[in-house]
Amino acid sequence: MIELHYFAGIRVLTGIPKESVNFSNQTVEDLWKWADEKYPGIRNSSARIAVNEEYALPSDVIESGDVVAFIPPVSGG
Amino acid sequence: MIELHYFAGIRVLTGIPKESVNFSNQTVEDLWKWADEKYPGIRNSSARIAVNEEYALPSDVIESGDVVAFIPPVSGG
Amino acid sequence: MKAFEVVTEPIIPQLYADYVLRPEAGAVTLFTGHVREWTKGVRTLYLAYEAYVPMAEKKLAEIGREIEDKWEGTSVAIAHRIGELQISDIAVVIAVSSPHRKTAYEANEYAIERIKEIVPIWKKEIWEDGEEWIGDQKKKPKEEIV
Amino acid sequence: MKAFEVVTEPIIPQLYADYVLRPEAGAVTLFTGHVREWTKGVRTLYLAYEAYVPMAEKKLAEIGREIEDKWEGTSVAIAHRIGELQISDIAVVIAVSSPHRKTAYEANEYAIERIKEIVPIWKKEIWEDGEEWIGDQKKKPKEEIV
Repeated sequence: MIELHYFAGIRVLTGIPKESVNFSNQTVEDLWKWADEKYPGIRNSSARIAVNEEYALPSDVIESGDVVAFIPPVSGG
Repeated sequence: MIELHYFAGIRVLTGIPKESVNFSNQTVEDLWKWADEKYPGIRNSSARIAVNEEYALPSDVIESGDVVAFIPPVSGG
Repeated sequence: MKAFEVVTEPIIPQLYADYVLRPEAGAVTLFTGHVREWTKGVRTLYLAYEAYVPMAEKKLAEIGREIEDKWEGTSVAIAHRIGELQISDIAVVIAVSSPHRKTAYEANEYAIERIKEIVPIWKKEIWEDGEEWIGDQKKKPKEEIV
Repeated sequence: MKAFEVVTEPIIPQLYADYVLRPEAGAVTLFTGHVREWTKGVRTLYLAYEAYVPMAEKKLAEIGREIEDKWEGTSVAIAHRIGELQISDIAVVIAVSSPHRKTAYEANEYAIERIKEIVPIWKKEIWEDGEEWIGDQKKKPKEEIV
Protein backbone atom coordinates (compact mmCIF):
# COMPACT_ATOMS: atom_id res chain seq x y z
CA MET A 1 0.00 0.00 0.00
CA ILE A 2 1.05 3.57 -0.61
CA GLU A 3 -0.55 6.78 0.53
CA LEU A 4 -1.55 9.30 -2.14
CA HIS A 5 -2.09 12.99 -1.40
CA TYR A 6 -3.90 15.41 -3.68
CA PHE A 7 -3.63 19.17 -3.35
CA ALA A 8 -5.31 22.33 -4.63
CA GLY A 9 -6.51 22.00 -8.22
CA ILE A 10 -5.58 18.32 -8.28
CA ARG A 11 -7.80 17.73 -5.25
CA VAL A 12 -10.66 19.42 -7.10
CA LEU A 13 -10.05 16.97 -9.95
CA THR A 14 -9.84 13.83 -7.79
CA GLY A 15 -12.57 14.94 -5.43
CA ILE A 16 -10.67 13.51 -2.45
CA PRO A 17 -7.67 14.78 -0.49
CA LYS A 18 -6.02 11.38 -0.11
CA GLU A 19 -6.38 7.66 -0.51
CA SER A 20 -4.44 4.45 0.01
CA VAL A 21 -3.82 2.21 -2.97
CA ASN A 22 -2.10 -1.06 -3.69
CA PHE A 23 1.07 -0.12 -5.48
CA SER A 24 4.64 -1.22 -4.99
CA ASN A 25 7.86 -1.80 -6.85
CA GLN A 26 6.56 0.21 -9.76
CA THR A 27 7.88 3.52 -11.02
CA VAL A 28 6.61 7.06 -10.85
CA GLU A 29 5.90 6.74 -14.56
CA ASP A 30 3.68 3.73 -13.82
CA LEU A 31 1.85 5.73 -11.17
CA TRP A 32 1.18 8.49 -13.69
CA LYS A 33 -0.42 5.95 -16.04
CA TRP A 34 -2.54 4.51 -13.23
CA ALA A 35 -3.60 7.97 -12.08
CA ASP A 36 -4.46 9.24 -15.52
CA GLU A 37 -6.71 6.26 -16.05
CA LYS A 38 -8.51 6.80 -12.76
CA TYR A 39 -8.54 10.63 -12.98
CA PRO A 40 -8.49 11.55 -16.64
CA GLY A 41 -6.63 14.78 -17.29
CA ILE A 42 -4.41 14.58 -14.17
CA ARG A 43 -1.39 14.04 -16.36
CA ASN A 44 -1.99 17.20 -18.33
CA SER A 45 -2.25 19.29 -15.19
CA SER A 46 1.49 20.15 -15.05
CA ALA A 47 1.62 18.53 -11.62
CA ARG A 48 4.78 16.95 -10.26
CA ILE A 49 4.97 13.86 -8.10
CA ALA A 50 6.77 13.87 -4.78
CA VAL A 51 7.76 10.65 -3.04
CA ASN A 52 8.37 10.92 0.69
CA GLU A 53 8.44 14.72 0.43
CA GLU A 54 10.99 14.90 -2.39
CA TYR A 55 10.30 15.62 -6.05
CA ALA A 56 10.70 12.34 -7.94
CA LEU A 57 11.90 11.36 -11.41
CA PRO A 58 9.71 9.23 -13.72
CA SER A 59 12.11 6.33 -13.29
CA ASP A 60 12.13 6.41 -9.47
CA VAL A 61 10.70 3.30 -7.86
CA ILE A 62 7.85 3.58 -5.40
CA GLU A 63 7.89 1.10 -2.52
CA SER A 64 5.13 -0.06 -0.26
CA GLY A 65 4.75 2.38 2.63
CA ASP A 66 5.84 5.41 0.61
CA VAL A 67 3.92 8.64 0.85
CA VAL A 68 3.28 10.08 -2.58
CA ALA A 69 1.91 13.53 -3.37
CA PHE A 70 0.62 15.09 -6.56
CA ILE A 71 1.97 18.63 -6.53
CA PRO A 72 0.23 20.99 -8.95
CA PRO A 73 2.19 24.12 -9.99
CA VAL A 74 2.91 25.90 -6.74
CA SER A 75 1.69 29.44 -6.10
CA GLY A 76 2.91 30.38 -2.64
CA GLY A 77 4.37 33.73 -1.68
CA MET B 1 25.79 87.86 9.42
CA ILE B 2 25.54 84.23 8.45
CA GLU B 3 25.45 81.16 10.61
CA LEU B 4 28.10 78.49 9.99
CA HIS B 5 27.69 74.87 11.11
CA TYR B 6 30.51 72.35 11.36
CA PHE B 7 29.95 68.61 11.58
CA ALA B 8 31.85 65.44 12.37
CA GLY B 9 35.48 65.54 11.18
CA ILE B 10 35.10 69.18 10.17
CA ARG B 11 34.01 70.06 13.71
CA VAL B 12 37.12 68.35 15.02
CA LEU B 13 39.15 70.57 12.70
CA THR B 14 37.42 73.86 13.59
CA GLY B 15 37.10 72.98 17.27
CA ILE B 16 33.63 74.54 17.40
CA PRO B 17 30.21 73.31 16.23
CA LYS B 18 29.05 76.68 14.91
CA GLU B 19 29.73 80.38 14.72
CA SER B 20 28.25 83.55 13.27
CA VAL B 21 30.38 85.57 10.86
CA ASN B 22 30.05 88.73 8.85
CA PHE B 23 29.58 87.58 5.31
CA SER B 24 27.10 88.62 2.68
CA ASN B 25 26.73 88.96 -1.05
CA GLN B 26 29.74 86.78 -1.60
CA THR B 27 29.86 83.38 -3.21
CA VAL B 28 30.35 79.89 -1.85
CA GLU B 29 33.77 79.99 -3.50
CA ASP B 30 34.59 83.10 -1.47
CA LEU B 31 33.47 81.33 1.69
CA TRP B 32 35.80 78.42 0.91
CA LYS B 33 38.71 80.85 0.64
CA TRP B 34 37.79 82.55 3.92
CA ALA B 35 37.34 79.21 5.67
CA ASP B 36 40.59 77.73 4.42
CA GLU B 37 42.48 80.75 5.72
CA LYS B 38 40.86 80.48 9.16
CA TYR B 39 40.93 76.66 9.29
CA PRO B 40 43.82 75.47 7.15
CA GLY B 41 43.09 72.15 5.47
CA ILE B 42 39.29 72.49 5.51
CA ARG B 43 39.26 72.80 1.74
CA ASN B 44 41.09 69.52 1.27
CA SER B 45 38.63 67.67 3.46
CA SER B 46 36.28 66.71 0.61
CA ALA B 47 33.50 68.55 2.43
CA ARG B 48 30.58 70.11 0.57
CA ILE B 49 28.86 73.33 1.51
CA ALA B 50 25.11 73.48 2.02
CA VAL B 51 23.24 76.78 2.06
CA ASN B 52 19.87 76.74 3.79
CA GLU B 53 19.89 72.93 3.81
CA GLU B 54 20.64 72.49 0.12
CA TYR B 55 23.97 71.56 -1.45
CA ALA B 56 25.39 74.69 -3.10
CA LEU B 57 27.50 75.39 -6.17
CA PRO B 58 30.75 77.41 -5.91
CA SER B 59 29.06 80.28 -7.79
CA ASP B 60 25.98 80.45 -5.53
CA VAL B 61 25.65 83.70 -3.63
CA ILE B 62 25.35 83.66 0.15
CA GLU B 63 23.10 86.33 1.65
CA SER B 64 22.96 87.73 5.13
CA GLY B 65 20.79 85.51 7.30
CA ASP B 66 21.65 82.33 5.43
CA VAL B 67 22.46 79.17 7.31
CA VAL B 68 25.56 77.52 5.91
CA ALA B 69 26.88 74.07 6.75
CA PHE B 70 30.16 72.33 6.01
CA ILE B 71 29.20 68.77 5.14
CA PRO B 72 32.09 66.29 5.27
CA PRO B 73 31.66 63.06 3.29
CA VAL B 74 28.54 61.49 4.75
CA SER B 75 28.62 58.06 6.34
CA GLY B 76 25.08 57.32 7.44
CA GLY B 77 23.30 54.00 7.07
CA MET C 1 8.62 29.62 16.41
CA LYS C 2 10.81 27.64 14.03
CA ALA C 3 13.21 29.17 11.51
CA PHE C 4 11.30 27.56 8.64
CA GLU C 5 7.63 27.07 9.22
CA VAL C 6 4.11 26.98 7.88
CA VAL C 7 1.71 28.69 10.27
CA THR C 8 -2.01 29.27 10.56
CA GLU C 9 -1.92 32.29 12.85
CA PRO C 10 -1.07 35.88 11.79
CA ILE C 11 2.64 36.31 11.10
CA ILE C 12 4.65 38.61 13.37
CA PRO C 13 7.56 39.66 11.13
CA GLN C 14 9.79 40.97 13.89
CA LEU C 15 10.20 37.47 15.36
CA TYR C 16 11.95 36.34 12.19
CA ALA C 17 14.13 39.46 11.96
CA ASP C 18 15.17 38.96 15.59
CA TYR C 19 15.92 35.30 14.90
CA VAL C 20 18.48 36.05 12.17
CA LEU C 21 20.18 39.00 13.89
CA ARG C 22 23.72 38.41 15.14
CA PRO C 23 26.76 40.55 16.09
CA GLU C 24 28.40 40.13 12.68
CA ALA C 25 25.26 41.25 10.82
CA GLY C 26 25.33 44.74 9.39
CA ALA C 27 22.11 44.36 7.45
CA VAL C 28 18.79 42.61 7.84
CA THR C 29 16.22 42.49 5.05
CA LEU C 30 12.68 41.54 5.89
CA PHE C 31 10.31 40.81 3.05
CA THR C 32 6.59 40.45 3.65
CA GLY C 33 4.22 39.34 0.91
CA HIS C 34 0.71 40.68 1.44
CA VAL C 35 -2.73 39.89 0.04
CA ARG C 36 -3.28 42.55 -2.62
CA GLU C 37 -6.74 43.81 -3.38
CA TRP C 38 -6.33 44.20 -7.15
CA THR C 39 -4.52 41.86 -9.56
CA LYS C 40 -4.65 42.65 -13.25
CA GLY C 41 -7.86 44.62 -12.80
CA VAL C 42 -9.62 41.87 -10.85
CA ARG C 43 -10.65 42.59 -7.30
CA THR C 44 -9.68 39.92 -4.78
CA LEU C 45 -12.05 39.49 -1.82
CA TYR C 46 -9.69 37.23 0.07
CA LEU C 47 -7.26 34.36 -0.45
CA ALA C 48 -7.04 30.84 0.82
CA TYR C 49 -3.66 29.15 1.06
CA GLU C 50 -3.09 25.44 1.33
CA ALA C 51 0.20 23.60 1.86
CA TYR C 52 1.63 20.15 1.96
CA VAL C 53 2.95 21.15 5.35
CA PRO C 54 5.81 18.71 6.12
CA MET C 55 7.24 18.98 2.61
CA ALA C 56 6.76 22.76 2.53
CA GLU C 57 8.71 23.21 5.76
CA LYS C 58 11.43 20.89 4.44
CA LYS C 59 11.69 22.90 1.23
CA LEU C 60 11.77 26.22 3.10
CA ALA C 61 14.68 24.89 5.17
CA GLU C 62 16.35 23.71 1.97
CA ILE C 63 16.12 27.24 0.55
CA GLY C 64 17.64 28.55 3.77
CA ARG C 65 20.58 26.14 3.42
CA GLU C 66 21.00 27.08 -0.26
CA ILE C 67 21.31 30.72 0.75
CA GLU C 68 23.66 30.14 3.66
CA ASP C 69 25.90 28.10 1.32
CA LYS C 70 25.73 30.60 -1.54
CA TRP C 71 26.29 33.78 0.48
CA GLU C 72 28.78 33.50 3.32
CA GLY C 73 27.74 34.81 6.70
CA THR C 74 24.02 34.97 5.96
CA SER C 75 21.31 33.64 8.23
CA VAL C 76 17.74 33.01 7.08
CA ALA C 77 14.25 32.46 8.52
CA ILE C 78 11.06 32.00 6.51
CA ALA C 79 7.41 31.51 7.43
CA HIS C 80 4.36 31.04 5.24
CA ARG C 81 0.82 31.34 6.50
CA ILE C 82 -2.00 29.11 5.28
CA GLY C 83 -5.79 29.29 5.62
CA GLU C 84 -8.01 32.26 4.81
CA LEU C 85 -6.18 35.56 4.47
CA GLN C 86 -7.76 38.99 4.13
CA ILE C 87 -6.52 42.00 2.14
CA SER C 88 -3.14 43.24 3.50
CA ASP C 89 -2.59 40.13 5.64
CA ILE C 90 0.93 38.75 5.49
CA ALA C 91 1.17 35.49 3.53
CA VAL C 92 4.93 35.09 3.72
CA VAL C 93 7.85 36.58 5.63
CA ILE C 94 11.52 36.19 4.72
CA ALA C 95 14.26 37.47 7.02
CA VAL C 96 17.90 37.49 5.94
CA SER C 97 20.84 38.85 7.87
CA SER C 98 24.23 39.42 6.35
CA PRO C 99 27.45 41.24 7.16
CA HIS C 100 26.81 43.47 4.12
CA ARG C 101 23.66 44.94 2.66
CA LYS C 102 24.00 43.91 -1.00
CA THR C 103 23.89 40.25 -0.05
CA ALA C 104 20.94 40.76 2.28
CA TYR C 105 18.84 42.11 -0.59
CA GLU C 106 20.03 39.58 -3.15
CA ALA C 107 19.59 36.56 -0.90
CA ASN C 108 16.15 37.68 0.21
CA GLU C 109 14.94 38.06 -3.36
CA TYR C 110 16.44 34.68 -4.19
CA ALA C 111 14.37 33.16 -1.37
CA ILE C 112 11.03 34.42 -2.66
CA GLU C 113 11.85 33.29 -6.20
CA ARG C 114 12.71 29.81 -4.94
CA ILE C 115 9.57 29.66 -2.79
CA LYS C 116 7.52 30.30 -5.92
CA GLU C 117 9.36 27.46 -7.68
CA ILE C 118 9.64 24.58 -5.26
CA VAL C 119 7.59 25.00 -2.08
CA PRO C 120 4.30 23.06 -2.17
CA ILE C 121 1.95 25.87 -1.21
CA TRP C 122 -1.07 26.94 -3.25
CA LYS C 123 -3.15 30.05 -3.38
CA LYS C 124 -6.83 30.17 -4.16
CA GLU C 125 -8.12 33.58 -5.15
CA ILE C 126 -11.68 34.38 -4.26
CA TRP C 127 -13.25 37.16 -6.36
CA GLU C 128 -16.75 38.60 -6.38
CA ASP C 129 -17.74 36.25 -9.19
CA GLY C 130 -15.81 33.08 -8.50
CA GLU C 131 -12.70 31.43 -7.20
CA GLU C 132 -9.73 29.58 -8.60
CA TRP C 133 -6.63 27.76 -7.46
CA ILE C 134 -3.72 29.74 -8.85
CA GLY C 135 -0.78 28.00 -10.46
CA ASP C 136 -2.35 26.67 -13.63
CA GLN C 137 -1.38 29.43 -16.07
CA LYS C 138 -4.29 28.64 -18.37
CA LYS C 139 -6.83 29.73 -15.81
CA LYS C 140 -5.29 32.95 -14.50
CA PRO C 141 -7.60 35.99 -14.35
CA LYS C 142 -7.48 37.89 -17.59
CA GLU C 143 -7.34 41.63 -18.00
CA GLU C 144 -10.43 41.64 -20.20
CA ILE C 145 -12.60 40.50 -17.30
CA VAL C 146 -12.80 44.10 -16.09
CA MET D 1 6.40 59.16 14.09
CA LYS D 2 7.09 60.88 10.79
CA ALA D 3 7.63 59.10 7.47
CA PHE D 4 11.14 60.58 7.22
CA GLU D 5 12.87 61.22 10.47
CA VAL D 6 16.03 61.34 12.49
CA VAL D 7 15.47 59.87 15.95
CA THR D 8 17.45 59.44 19.15
CA GLU D 9 15.43 56.58 20.64
CA PRO D 10 15.66 52.91 19.54
CA ILE D 11 14.00 52.31 16.19
CA ILE D 12 10.90 50.09 16.07
CA PRO D 13 10.97 48.80 12.46
CA GLN D 14 7.35 47.60 12.39
CA LEU D 15 6.07 51.18 12.70
CA TYR D 16 7.59 52.03 9.35
CA ALA D 17 6.38 48.83 7.67
CA ASP D 18 2.86 49.54 8.94
CA TYR D 19 3.09 53.12 7.69
CA VAL D 20 3.75 52.12 4.06
CA LEU D 21 1.26 49.22 3.91
CA ARG D 22 -1.83 49.77 1.76
CA PRO D 23 -4.47 47.60 0.02
CA GLU D 24 -2.71 47.75 -3.35
CA ALA D 25 0.61 46.61 -1.84
CA GLY D 26 1.60 43.01 -2.51
CA ALA D 27 5.10 43.39 -1.10
CA VAL D 28 6.83 45.27 1.68
CA THR D 29 10.59 45.30 2.09
CA LEU D 30 12.04 46.41 5.37
CA PHE D 31 15.77 47.03 5.56
CA THR D 32 17.53 47.55 8.87
CA GLY D 33 21.15 48.57 9.10
CA HIS D 34 22.78 47.37 12.29
CA VAL D 35 25.96 48.18 14.17
CA ARG D 36 28.33 45.38 13.21
CA GLU D 37 30.97 44.18 15.62
CA TRP D 38 33.74 43.52 13.09
CA THR D 39 34.68 45.64 10.06
CA LYS D 40 37.71 44.61 8.03
CA GLY D 41 39.19 42.80 11.00
CA VAL D 42 38.75 45.70 13.40
CA ARG D 43 36.47 45.26 16.38
CA THR D 44 33.97 48.05 16.91
CA LEU D 45 33.03 48.75 20.53
CA TYR D 46 30.16 51.06 19.65
CA LEU D 47 29.24 53.79 17.17
CA ALA D 48 28.22 57.40 17.53
CA TYR D 49 26.07 58.97 14.84
CA GLU D 50 25.64 62.68 14.31
CA ALA D 51 23.31 64.43 11.88
CA TYR D 52 22.52 67.85 10.55
CA VAL D 53 18.97 67.03 11.55
CA PRO D 54 16.75 69.41 9.56
CA MET D 55 18.69 68.87 6.35
CA ALA D 56 18.91 65.12 6.92
CA GLU D 57 15.13 64.82 7.30
CA LYS D 58 14.66 66.96 4.20
CA LYS D 59 17.02 64.74 2.21
CA LEU D 60 15.36 61.54 3.47
CA ALA D 61 12.00 62.90 2.27
CA GLU D 62 13.62 63.83 -1.04
CA ILE D 63 14.78 60.21 -1.46
CA GLY D 64 11.24 59.07 -0.70
CA ARG D 65 9.87 61.35 -3.43
CA GLU D 66 12.53 60.16 -5.89
CA ILE D 67 11.41 56.57 -5.30
CA GLU D 68 7.69 57.28 -5.51
CA ASP D 69 8.32 59.10 -8.82
CA LYS D 70 10.62 56.43 -10.21
CA TRP D 71 8.56 53.35 -9.26
CA GLU D 72 4.80 53.74 -9.60
CA GLY D 73 2.68 52.67 -6.69
CA THR D 74 5.47 52.60 -4.12
CA SER D 75 5.31 54.16 -0.69
CA VAL D 76 8.37 54.84 1.46
CA ALA D 77 9.31 55.59 5.07
CA ILE D 78 12.83 56.02 6.43
CA ALA D 79 14.28 56.68 9.86
CA HIS D 80 17.87 57.10 11.00
CA ARG D 81 18.95 57.02 14.59
CA ILE D 82 21.70 59.23 16.01
CA GLY D 83 23.66 59.21 19.26
CA GLU D 84 25.54 56.28 20.76
CA LEU D 85 24.60 52.89 19.31
CA GLN D 86 25.72 49.50 20.61
CA ILE D 87 26.46 46.32 18.63
CA SER D 88 23.33 45.08 16.79
CA ASP D 89 21.38 48.31 17.41
CA ILE D 90 19.45 49.55 14.39
CA ALA D 91 20.98 52.66 12.82
CA VAL D 92 18.61 52.96 9.89
CA VAL D 93 15.29 51.51 8.78
CA ILE D 94 13.86 51.71 5.27
CA ALA D 95 10.33 50.50 4.50
CA VAL D 96 9.05 50.30 0.94
CA SER D 97 5.69 48.96 -0.18
CA SER D 98 4.88 48.19 -3.78
CA PRO D 99 2.26 46.31 -5.77
CA HIS D 100 5.01 43.90 -6.92
CA ARG D 101 8.00 42.45 -5.14
CA LYS D 102 10.76 43.23 -7.66
CA THR D 103 10.19 46.94 -7.24
CA ALA D 104 10.06 46.67 -3.45
CA TYR D 105 13.58 45.22 -3.37
CA GLU D 106 14.99 47.53 -6.01
CA ALA D 107 13.55 50.72 -4.51
CA ASN D 108 14.66 49.77 -1.02
CA GLU D 109 18.24 49.21 -2.14
CA TYR D 110 18.14 52.49 -4.05
CA ALA D 111 17.16 54.25 -0.82
CA ILE D 112 20.15 52.99 1.18
CA GLU D 113 22.54 53.87 -1.65
CA ARG D 114 21.13 57.41 -1.80
CA ILE D 115 21.27 57.78 1.98
CA LYS D 116 24.97 57.01 1.79
CA GLU D 117 25.42 59.66 -0.89
CA ILE D 118 23.39 62.68 0.13
CA VAL D 119 22.05 62.55 3.68
CA PRO D 120 24.14 64.57 6.15
CA ILE D 121 24.67 61.92 8.79
CA TRP D 122 28.05 60.80 10.08
CA LYS D 123 29.29 57.77 11.86
CA LYS D 124 32.12 57.71 14.38
CA GLU D 125 33.57 54.28 15.03
CA ILE D 126 34.93 53.65 18.48
CA TRP D 127 37.46 50.82 18.67
CA GLU D 128 39.50 49.49 21.56
CA ASP D 129 42.45 51.69 20.55
CA GLY D 130 40.85 54.81 19.19
CA GLU D 131 38.01 56.45 17.37
CA GLU D 132 37.44 58.11 14.03
CA TRP D 133 34.73 59.90 12.10
CA ILE D 134 34.05 57.74 9.06
CA GLY D 135 33.67 59.27 5.63
CA ASP D 136 37.20 60.41 4.94
CA GLN D 137 38.48 57.47 2.91
CA LYS D 138 42.10 58.20 3.83
CA LYS D 139 41.48 57.40 7.47
CA LYS D 140 39.45 54.19 7.24
CA PRO D 141 40.60 51.31 9.43
CA LYS D 142 43.13 49.19 7.63
CA GLU D 143 43.26 45.43 7.57
CA GLU D 144 46.82 45.37 8.85
CA ILE D 145 45.74 46.85 12.20
CA VAL D 146 44.75 43.36 13.35
